[in-house]
Amino acid sequence: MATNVETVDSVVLRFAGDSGDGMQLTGTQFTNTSALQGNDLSTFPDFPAEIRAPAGTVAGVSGFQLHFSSNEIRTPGDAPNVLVAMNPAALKANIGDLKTGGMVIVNTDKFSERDLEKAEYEENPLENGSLEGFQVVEVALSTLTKRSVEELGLNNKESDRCKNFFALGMTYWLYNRDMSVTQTWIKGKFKAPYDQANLKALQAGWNFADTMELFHSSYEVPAAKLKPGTYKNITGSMALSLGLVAAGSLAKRQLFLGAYPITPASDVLHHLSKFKDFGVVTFQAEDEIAAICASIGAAFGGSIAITSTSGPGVALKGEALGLAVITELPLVLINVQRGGPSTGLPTKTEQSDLNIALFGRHGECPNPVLAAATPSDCFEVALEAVRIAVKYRMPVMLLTDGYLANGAEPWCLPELDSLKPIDCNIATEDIADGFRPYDRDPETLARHWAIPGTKGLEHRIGGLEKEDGTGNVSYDPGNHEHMSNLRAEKIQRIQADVPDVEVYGDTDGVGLISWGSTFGSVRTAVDAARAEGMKVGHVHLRWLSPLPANLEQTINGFAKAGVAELNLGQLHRYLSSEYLIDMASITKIQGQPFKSSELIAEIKKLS
Amino acid sequence: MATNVETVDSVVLRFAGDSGDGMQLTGTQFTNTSALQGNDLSTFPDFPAEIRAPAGTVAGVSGFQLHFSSNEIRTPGDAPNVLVAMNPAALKANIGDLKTGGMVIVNTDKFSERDLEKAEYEENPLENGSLEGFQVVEVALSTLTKRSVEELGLNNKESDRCKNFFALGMTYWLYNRDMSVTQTWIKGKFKAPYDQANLKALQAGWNFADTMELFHSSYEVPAAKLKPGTYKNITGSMALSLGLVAAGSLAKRQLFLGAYPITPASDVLHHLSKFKDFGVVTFQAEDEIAAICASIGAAFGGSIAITSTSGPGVALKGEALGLAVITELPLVLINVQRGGPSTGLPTKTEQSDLNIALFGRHGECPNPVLAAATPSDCFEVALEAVRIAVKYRMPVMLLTDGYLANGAEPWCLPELDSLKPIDCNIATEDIADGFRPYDRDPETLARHWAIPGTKGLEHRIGGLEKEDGTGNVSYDPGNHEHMSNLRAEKIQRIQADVPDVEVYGDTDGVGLISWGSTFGSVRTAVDAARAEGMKVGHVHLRWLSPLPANLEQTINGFAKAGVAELNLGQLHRYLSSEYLIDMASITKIQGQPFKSSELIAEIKKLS
Amino acid sequence: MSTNEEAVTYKKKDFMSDQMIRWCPGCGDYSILSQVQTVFAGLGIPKEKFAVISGIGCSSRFPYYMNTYGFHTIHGRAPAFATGLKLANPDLSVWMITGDGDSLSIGGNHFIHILRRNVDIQLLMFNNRIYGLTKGQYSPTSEIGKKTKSTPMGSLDHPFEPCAVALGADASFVARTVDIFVKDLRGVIQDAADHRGTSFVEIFQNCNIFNDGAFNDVTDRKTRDETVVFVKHGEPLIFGSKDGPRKGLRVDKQFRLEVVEDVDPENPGDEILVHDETNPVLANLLARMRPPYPVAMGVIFRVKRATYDGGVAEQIKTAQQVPLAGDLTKAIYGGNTWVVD
Amino acid sequence: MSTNEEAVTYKKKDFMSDQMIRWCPGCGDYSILSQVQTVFAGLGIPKEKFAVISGIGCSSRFPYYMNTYGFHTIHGRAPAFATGLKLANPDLSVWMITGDGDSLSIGGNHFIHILRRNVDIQLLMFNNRIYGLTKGQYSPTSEIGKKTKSTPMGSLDHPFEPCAVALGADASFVARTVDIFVKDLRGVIQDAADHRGTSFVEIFQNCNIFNDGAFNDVTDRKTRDETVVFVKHGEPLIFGSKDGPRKGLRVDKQFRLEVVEDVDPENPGDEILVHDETNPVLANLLARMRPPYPVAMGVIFRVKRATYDGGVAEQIKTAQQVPLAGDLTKAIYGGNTWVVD
Ligand SMILES: Cc1ncc(C[n+]2csc(CCOP(=O)(O)OP(=O)(O)O)c2C)c(N)n1
Ligand SMILES: Cc1ncc(C[n+]2csc(CCOP(=O)(O)OP(=O)(O)O)c2C)c(N)n1
Ligand code: SF4
Ligand code: SF4
Ligand SMILES: [Mg+2]
Ligand SMILES: [Mg+2]
Repeated sequence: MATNVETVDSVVLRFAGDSGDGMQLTGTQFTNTSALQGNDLSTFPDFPAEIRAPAGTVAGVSGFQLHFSSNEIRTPGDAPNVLVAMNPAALKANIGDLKTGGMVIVNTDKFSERDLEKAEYEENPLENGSLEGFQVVEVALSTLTKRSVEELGLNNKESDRCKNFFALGMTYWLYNRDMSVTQTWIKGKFKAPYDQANLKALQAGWNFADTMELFHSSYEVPAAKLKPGTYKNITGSMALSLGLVAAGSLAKRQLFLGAYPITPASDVLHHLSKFKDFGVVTFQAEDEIAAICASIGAAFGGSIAITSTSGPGVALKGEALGLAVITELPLVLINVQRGGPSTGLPTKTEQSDLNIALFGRHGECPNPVLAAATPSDCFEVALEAVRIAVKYRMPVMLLTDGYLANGAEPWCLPELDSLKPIDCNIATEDIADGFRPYDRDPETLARHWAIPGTKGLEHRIGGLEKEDGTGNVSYDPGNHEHMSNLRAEKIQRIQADVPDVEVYGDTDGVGLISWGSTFGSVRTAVDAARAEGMKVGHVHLRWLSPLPANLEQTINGFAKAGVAELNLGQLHRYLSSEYLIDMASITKIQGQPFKSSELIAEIKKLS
Repeated sequence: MATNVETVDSVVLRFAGDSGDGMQLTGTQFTNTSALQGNDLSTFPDFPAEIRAPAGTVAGVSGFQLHFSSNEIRTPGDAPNVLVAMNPAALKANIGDLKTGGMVIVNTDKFSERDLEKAEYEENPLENGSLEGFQVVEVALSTLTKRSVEELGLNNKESDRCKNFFALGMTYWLYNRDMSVTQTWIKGKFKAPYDQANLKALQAGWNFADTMELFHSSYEVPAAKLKPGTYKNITGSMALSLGLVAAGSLAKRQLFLGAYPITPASDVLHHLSKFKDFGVVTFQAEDEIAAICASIGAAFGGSIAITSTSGPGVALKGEALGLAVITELPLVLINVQRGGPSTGLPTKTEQSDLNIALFGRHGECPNPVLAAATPSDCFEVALEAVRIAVKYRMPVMLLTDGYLANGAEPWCLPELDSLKPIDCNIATEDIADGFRPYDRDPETLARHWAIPGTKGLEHRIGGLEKEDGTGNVSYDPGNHEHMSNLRAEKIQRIQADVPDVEVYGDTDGVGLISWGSTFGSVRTAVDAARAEGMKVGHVHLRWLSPLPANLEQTINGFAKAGVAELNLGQLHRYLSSEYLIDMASITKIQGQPFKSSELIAEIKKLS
Repeated sequence: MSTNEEAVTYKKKDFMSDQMIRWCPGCGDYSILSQVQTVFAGLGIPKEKFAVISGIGCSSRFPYYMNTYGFHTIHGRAPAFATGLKLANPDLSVWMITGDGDSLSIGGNHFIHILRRNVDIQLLMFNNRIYGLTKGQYSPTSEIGKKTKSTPMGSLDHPFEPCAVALGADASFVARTVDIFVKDLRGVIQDAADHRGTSFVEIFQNCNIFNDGAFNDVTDRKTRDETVVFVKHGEPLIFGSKDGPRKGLRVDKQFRLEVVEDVDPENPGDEILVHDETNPVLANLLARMRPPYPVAMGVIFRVKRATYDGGVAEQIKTAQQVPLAGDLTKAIYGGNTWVVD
Repeated sequence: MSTNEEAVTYKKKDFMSDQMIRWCPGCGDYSILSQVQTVFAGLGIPKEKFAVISGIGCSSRFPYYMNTYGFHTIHGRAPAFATGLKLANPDLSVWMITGDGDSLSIGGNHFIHILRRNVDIQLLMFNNRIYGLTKGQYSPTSEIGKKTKSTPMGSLDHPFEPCAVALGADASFVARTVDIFVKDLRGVIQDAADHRGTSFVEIFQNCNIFNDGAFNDVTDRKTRDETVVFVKHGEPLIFGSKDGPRKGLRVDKQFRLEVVEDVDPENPGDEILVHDETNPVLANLLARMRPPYPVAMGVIFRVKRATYDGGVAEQIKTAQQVPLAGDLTKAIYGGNTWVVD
């Protein structure tokens, strides 16, 4: 044990290495351990578009950032305190982000000339003074790992594979973590002799840190004072999937997912395919069009129908979505946004699909749009999307993004009793007499959901304009105007279900307006700015269409409002058109989330 | 000859009958004759979605409206002066539009009980007084036609087919038209004995009107004082096609059209397929996606590439359009708008695809958008779209609609010398040394168009974000922001080619802003309102993105501005977001153009 | 296909809807509609258990005319809608109506995928070798050289042979019939209804407006006997006028087809091919027969193969055997959790 | 394919681009890249006349690694881009690279349409029976029961047989080969280059990350001779270890395949099938052979058929024979005009 144990509030740690170095796994282990130690935390993995980009190159670097704290936190952190760099490429790709004075642990075994060349380093950064100002911890990770597993008779490649556990052991020592979670996990995951090898490497890393007195001190990050409850660390994809499964249960109907794999949305398909015991049907379709069409078919058939995709897939689904709009069938389209346009930056995050969500269909073809704010919020948003789709009989667009999908945070598990049942209000035989498929609930304007198989409710729907009430094809000019207005009106009726926005912080100073995954960075920045004495408020939108009823008034209350988003100003444009209010547009479009520091700078500009 | 010949300025005439009654043909003949007689004119056909809807039903009625005048006119007219109704269904569907006191010519042979039933008439409208207030001219058209062709030995069905020419003959007499154009046409078009039959029916109709003194008087509509020049009556589809062919010639490159049939865009494919002697390649693809992708492939290959479609097809093309945006290839996407959403009202007109044109792609994916104002304007707009696409290397969206595509007007043919050549500025071997595909013209920001086959310019492009200059795949955050801004900036640069708007009429009273096919109705309404002494101005936009530089200032000059469009306010929303100006939104969404009278009422409200 | 819950008897007119039929007078679609209604009436399936799904095209107006559940969807995508509906509601008898353009042009991909998956629906393709609804452009089944509005000098695309495409996609049931061969048509529709899996039926359908007489060579009463062979499992491939001498089909060593003249139908002899509807190689041969060989009508190929929807149901059933299946508490509270008090 | 304008000689490395190759170490794609570069070098076509078009997937990164014109397009649509490019620029040698997902899942429709049209390009499909780029979901060529991220209980979809799909779509050239059968691979690529029309080549490609060993049965040196038959036009269908007794293939009356043991390759006898690459029925049989029959490698089907691009060029040439062809004055000033002065 180090003589010195310091207590710190928060730590940002980043593991970086080759795609094959197991960094995601290492990060996840550190996360789970810290979660069980009671820290609040937030994580963000960042991987290359290639499956295994050429080893040793910057393009092939895979990273995992983890923010753990004894306070409440909302982002994976701006700048790491500690960087573990498994090779020169990882160093090169990440050193720019490290906090001044931060620590970087490097694997000196991978700094041969060839390694440097692959990373396109002209000279060895460990030797040319370029790392001045950082605490550089040089460790012959590969050699030490190899030595630690020597007795197991692994070959070179096999023993080298264990070095991530050696590094993990070192960081566990550094932050006084309990190794048992990872040890148990290794035993369950690996077959002999690899289980033993990984266990040995882990322990060796710990021991090495302990005995070599590599570090000035080790650190304690005490448990956070979180709201009482049962917690689980969860990614946005998993929370979203659980939300959908819960929605199916609460609606007492089969959940149907039609999907075609696409980064970063595929995990929704992967997760839901494991819920067959809930009767969940997942259909991996031949393409995105078939996926949404099958979902609409399932909705017609009475399922809670979902289709999930990312940008290019959303573009393909537009035509079919229009059919769901005109046939007024419930459907949830999940868009896990990624960097665009076109194929763009598939593994990076962005919020640039708000335009297509609101306006991306031909004709007057409105649909509700809502967005999740944090990984665990995905659970609630999924429930809400289904609830609205079913209640108002229309397709709902749900936006998340790569950052939310892959990022994780502790989720305070909901009491099951607190989850309200979803009333599907399905048409029954009893109303067969005089049944008309487009008769409506006067309040919600929802039409009947009459499911094939129900006696006496036989009817036909389709994409040609329909006569209100009967649902028959109609070319009548007045009816078309009526129906166009009605479809728009249905969206407005949802406002009844959309709570008013509440301003966090000051209502009359600078107001930041945000939506989606920027919640954490904006809220953190607002807290920081207020701590510095600035007068700042924050409004975060879950609902984009319809907008909350009091939003205009709220924005007007601010001395100066700014709209922060990861695109070129799509929400800003939309709110401008709605309210004709002059607001600042705060944007970033680099495939990466906002840093709180960037936002604080913007707040200062507006103050 | 009637004793009485009155001179009138303008006449609106509508032929209506079953889909099989040849109303489109009859209308076209009247149009051509009137054109050659020097009238200004404007036409609008209106047909059902079915190929041959059940005979005798309202759903099966096909109409052709024609406005001809000795003045300059801009619309097919609000309310017909004369309606020719070939059966009860045609009467029922159209009588509501007839001017009070207008004339209706009916074919009494088709008013049997069964006919009335098919049209869902409870009682015979010729007998129940419901036509009071109109001049009803009852003619046994079928019987008379049959008699007139008796000697040719046609069977019943065949002779009945000639009755539209009988009706045409009557209207020719009524408006003192020269029959020779139609006579020549009949001789060229029909084989014996049908040519003789139609000629006889035509003449018989004329004679019948002449001898029976059916009408109080005949009318003279003198030639209009049009701008000197050579004229031809042209539909929007044809003008558009000619514009594209001309663009190919002016660019000295092959014109390539990738298209999949869809109403009302198919005619562009039909027309262009006849220009093979210009080297035009038309590719009827397996679907809209293949159509645009083939066009992008052709653009890569150095063609002037076009893809044409309507709403549902535009929705399908979004993903591929994004690829054209990121690869910065020239392309023109023509959207002949129809009634939406979904399959909607395929044979009706609407302007509801502005949203999807501006915002319908995933990611930040801007493209220029322009729209044609009149049928003949389609020629110029097509040229302009190609010119901009080529000059700035980007896909351009060109909007027309069903009303423009099928409507016709006299077109003052351009002097060929007045058409400026299109400089494609294609990269040549000479620049092979150090060639980089994404190097740009500093003024337009256009990148190189380096065509496969050119020695030394081998390069690779694709949909992943590209590094500026080299065009290599780049995941660099800064580069992505740079490129996103650059693609937006390219649109703004086009403003250099977009003329400032000019206000027609008053610059400081009520200002109507319009775009696309509403030009004629808005201009007519503005003229009428000004004639009534109101202070009104009109701004019509050809360019929607970028907007003309002086538009904001121009709108601010109006006391009150209103945006008129055939949707639920899409341009209004867009201009609001751009300028934060409070404007009125004047909309109609009935699958039909504005009537000038409707707009005059709106102007009054704003005055 | 649905289980028959209650004894139901229907008349054809029970399946006629109140909507006015809007096809052109003389269109081949009428005859098909009539036969489908007749077959539905006889299937013993409760009316509310039928769903008719279509794409876009003249033919795809079909659902409006059937007094069942119906969905007139979007162009080319009907197989996907039908798949979703069948998975959501396996109890339904799902029928899909499509045109040659709808299913082989824009919808080609969904078409081959539903066939390989073998979703238990009936897929009736009305092949008029033209785009009807958009007024007469050539379709993927139009013959080369066809002059249409979009091909003034004649089309250049080699046409698909729909049954061959279906076989290439591993369809489990492939049949062909003709709009006006009323009895044969009805029989094939019935066979389709009886088959578990995707039953693909190509129906030659006359579009008297834009492609009149496209199938004259097989429909003409005078020559029909010479130009058509009706295939039946286990029976020799014999055709030719009932009055004149009959003909048979055989193949040589290298699978080249030959017509054998003067065959005795009672005793055709060993060399005459016997139809085996389970043989994919023979099916390919039959599907592609064109003059001077007769065009094959009837069930060309039929095999038993697991259905996709059956498999989905099976997996769910299996998954639901585990303890705590479908338990939300387990799903949410399971895994690595910790408690903060 | 391009006409050879000038005598050009290249080395393989002339076709290697400066881009870093980003496939996983050990991926089968490397071998294919290498053979394509080798064949390109030998074709005598000027380098600037090549264009390599791809969709999206691991395999579709291919164009970046070729020092030619290249276009990495969008998922599934490469055939359409290639068609447009070839029509715009018939002089080019156009190559299309695709995966089993890219071409048979999302791109299935464009795939069958380019084949029926017979656009003169080479279409190389890297079949690894998995989605590589999206990290390992099952693909339309995955075997039933495959457990992947999206099918934890095993996949249910009956797989496509790519060569059979191609034959069903009337492809004019269908071949199959394997990433590591280097010489055979090169030969087939060369044959594809030489064919006018769409040359479809299915290449078994090992994805060592997500589907390692998917083709072990045909690639394993120990058993390969028994599990593979190399087909060659005009030669008997014989396989089996060179050392041991050889085997042959024959069919019975009803087209059922049989393996004949102990065949003398010099004198196989009449009953052993002789490969006829122009016979579609035989091609179907060969395309579908699976254990216990050997898997067929080589050119399975090849016929001469008019190309779409050739027809387009021909029509334009004909149209341009007329007087005033391409005259803008005629186009604009022709027809019914009148003069206003
Ligand atoms: C996305 C889309 N593209 C194009 C169309 C236009 N369209 C409607 S039906 C049709 C083809 C119809 O042909 P087919 O399927 O053979 O049906 P038929 O009318 O001959 O029965 C086309 C191209 C459309 N409705 N939607
Ligand atoms: C429109 C669209 N949908 C989905 C994706 C995601 N995606 C990329 S590649 C791919 C499948 C790749 O499989 P395959 O074609 O077999 O290529 P491989 O990676 O195996 O070489 C998918 C689903 C995409 N890029 N675009
Ligand atoms: S156009 Fe042809 S297919 Fe369509 S309804 Fe008329 S006859 Fe039938
Ligand atoms: S994931 Fe598979 S197919 Fe893709 S590069 Fe890696 S090994 Fe090759
Ligand atoms: Mg058809
Ligand atoms: Mg693959």
